[in-house]
Amino acid sequence: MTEAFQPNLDFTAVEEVDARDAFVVDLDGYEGPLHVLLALARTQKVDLLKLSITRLAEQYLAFVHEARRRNFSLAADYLVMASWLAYLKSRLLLPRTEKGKGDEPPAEEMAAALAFRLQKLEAMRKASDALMARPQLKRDVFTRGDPEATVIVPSDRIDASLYELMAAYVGQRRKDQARHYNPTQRVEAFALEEARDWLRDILPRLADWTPLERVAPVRDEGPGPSQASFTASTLSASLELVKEGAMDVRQEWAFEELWLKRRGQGPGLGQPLELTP
Amino acid sequence: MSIQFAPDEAEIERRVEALLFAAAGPLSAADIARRLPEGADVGRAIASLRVRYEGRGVELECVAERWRFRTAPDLSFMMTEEREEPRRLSKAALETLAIIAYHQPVTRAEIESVRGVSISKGTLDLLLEMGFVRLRGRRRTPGRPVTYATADRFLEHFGLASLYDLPGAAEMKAAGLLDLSLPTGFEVPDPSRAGADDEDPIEDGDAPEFAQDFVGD
Amino acid sequence: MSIQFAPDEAEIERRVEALLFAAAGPLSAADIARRLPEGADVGRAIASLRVRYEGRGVELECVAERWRFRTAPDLSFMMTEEREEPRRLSKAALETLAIIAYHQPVTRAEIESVRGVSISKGTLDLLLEMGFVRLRGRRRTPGRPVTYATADRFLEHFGLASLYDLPGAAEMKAAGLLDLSLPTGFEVPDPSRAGADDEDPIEDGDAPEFAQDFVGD
Repeated sequence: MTEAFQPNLDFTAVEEVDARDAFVVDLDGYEGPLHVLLALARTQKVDLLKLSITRLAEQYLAFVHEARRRNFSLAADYLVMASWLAYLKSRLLLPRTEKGKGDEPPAEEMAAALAFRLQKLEAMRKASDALMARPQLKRDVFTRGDPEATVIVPSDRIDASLYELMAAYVGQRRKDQARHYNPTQRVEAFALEEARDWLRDILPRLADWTPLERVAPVRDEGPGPSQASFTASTLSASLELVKEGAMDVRQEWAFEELWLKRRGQGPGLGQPLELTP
Repeated sequence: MSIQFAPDEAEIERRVEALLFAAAGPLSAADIARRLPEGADVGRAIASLRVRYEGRGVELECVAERWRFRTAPDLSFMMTEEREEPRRLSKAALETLAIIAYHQPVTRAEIESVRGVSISKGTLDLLLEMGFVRLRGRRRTPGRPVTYATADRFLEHFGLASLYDLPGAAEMKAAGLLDLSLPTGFEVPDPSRAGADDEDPIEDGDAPEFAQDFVGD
Repeated sequence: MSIQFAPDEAEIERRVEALLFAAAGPLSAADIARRLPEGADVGRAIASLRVRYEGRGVELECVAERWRFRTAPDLSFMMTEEREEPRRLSKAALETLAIIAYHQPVTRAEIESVRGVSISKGTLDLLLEMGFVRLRGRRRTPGRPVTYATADRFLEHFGLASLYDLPGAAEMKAAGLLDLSLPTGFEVPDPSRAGADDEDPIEDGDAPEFAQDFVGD
């Protein structure tokens, strides 16, 4: 078993590519930045603790760059890791006399810690491989297929786990809820067609930028769609009108107020909203 | 992991042994031969296994021209006389236990109202007898119903230091048992905070009533 | 049909053999001893059975500190009819299982910190549901997070006598790789922990928090 935990690994996918700076940009194969770093570290073919973090940082930054070039949408954590590595790299390159700010540990320590962390992840990788390589019940080894009719049940324990207890509880509560299920009134929505008609009626009056909430119908007392539904449907309808070229919509920032204006004359506040991510 | 060379007699015997052991029922010589390399002498392997197991605790037996292992007939007394009651919790028992654990102290009527069915007499008895559940007190409501709570054995069995450690909604969520489809107002009570202010302790003289509680109907 | 004379060693061995063959699951030495005359040396009988079956088609194996007969691993190629298609565990699930096995008891946050990503929904559920993993207790640290550990089923499935037999565990431990605390001053950003929405905070008032979590519209 010891052998399985020697530092030599075969990350064939990575090694086949060989080249120093080449790597497989296949995000599906990696679960997160740490997994990518581990795969990259393998290309250096040294003990993980003797890893060149500077080079690793370069490789990772190139990986992120390549991924973005190919239009992979990268999760934020990849970018956070990239900027942290860039920072660590720059600190490693600084002369040692330059002290880090405040109580920050020396860059070498941070680098060593990263190497150690990779080593830990690596150990777990190998551990899962080693486990899977063991003979498994009902795959490689089999217990008696036809135990005696008078079965001896191991009886010094009771078969019930906390998980089963929780599952039993939730199951009961669900059934209980289902028995008392009492459907609330159907939620009424402001129909999109209605919203479109409403907007077309109001359009001539939208010569100036007007906030969405002042454009949407206001809910009155009594039954009917909620205010949220009025607002949402009006927004949907307005986007259709934008598409038709009948109006413009803009927003300064995410979650800021939405402004509506009919297209054509009138003092504009700027370019229409660009609906690109 | 296929074997390239022709297996020798001893190897054939090993294989027949494994096949007979793992099979779900008795196997005929033909059944066995089909799973061995061509030309393997099944009869010989069986004969030699038979000798090997003779007088052991397990023997190779032939029924209707099929072969199977079975325990030696003279040891059958061990298989029956000392057989113990299996202690697997039935579904009903597990469910009842779960409700008592989370809602304690809880009356029988309350358990039944959550489960939507009445509890069979045996279920609570079993849990009491196993030491998972105990009588805790009497609710100060008409009829003064007995309340149930978990006992120490419950904590021991489930490896809990205290009731405070019983997994709550957050863990149920983490375990994938709860999801967003839950109706409003669903909450998991915290049994470690259950007060005793609306109940009286069980007294010695309660025994007859208790019997009534269980034996009733 | 009780035995009048004290059974000798060979007879004890026979009986242990029969019990283990007949059993539906692995038996502990205590399980076996309970069915034997007082004073019977179960350990010796097991050791001698183990030698007797060594290299045979069926072998005696210790899993989760219990004993069972099973077919020899090198004959797995023959057992096509008995083989059950195992549930495929994803790479993420396997890694999570390994972390739980080698670091237990371990919290969800600790698992995530080793892997550098948050545990995707479904991973822990699957392991819990398969019975490989169990909830073990709560860490006595702020937040009192739930800890996970492996269940006996895990050891039985992978044929491990105990947790000490996990492959490479001793070496990893010696190298400090199983230590959950990171070296001082270690500050790799951990984006997976940035958002709290994947965490399951555990507070006294589980219930209200839960309501917020799930019911919020």
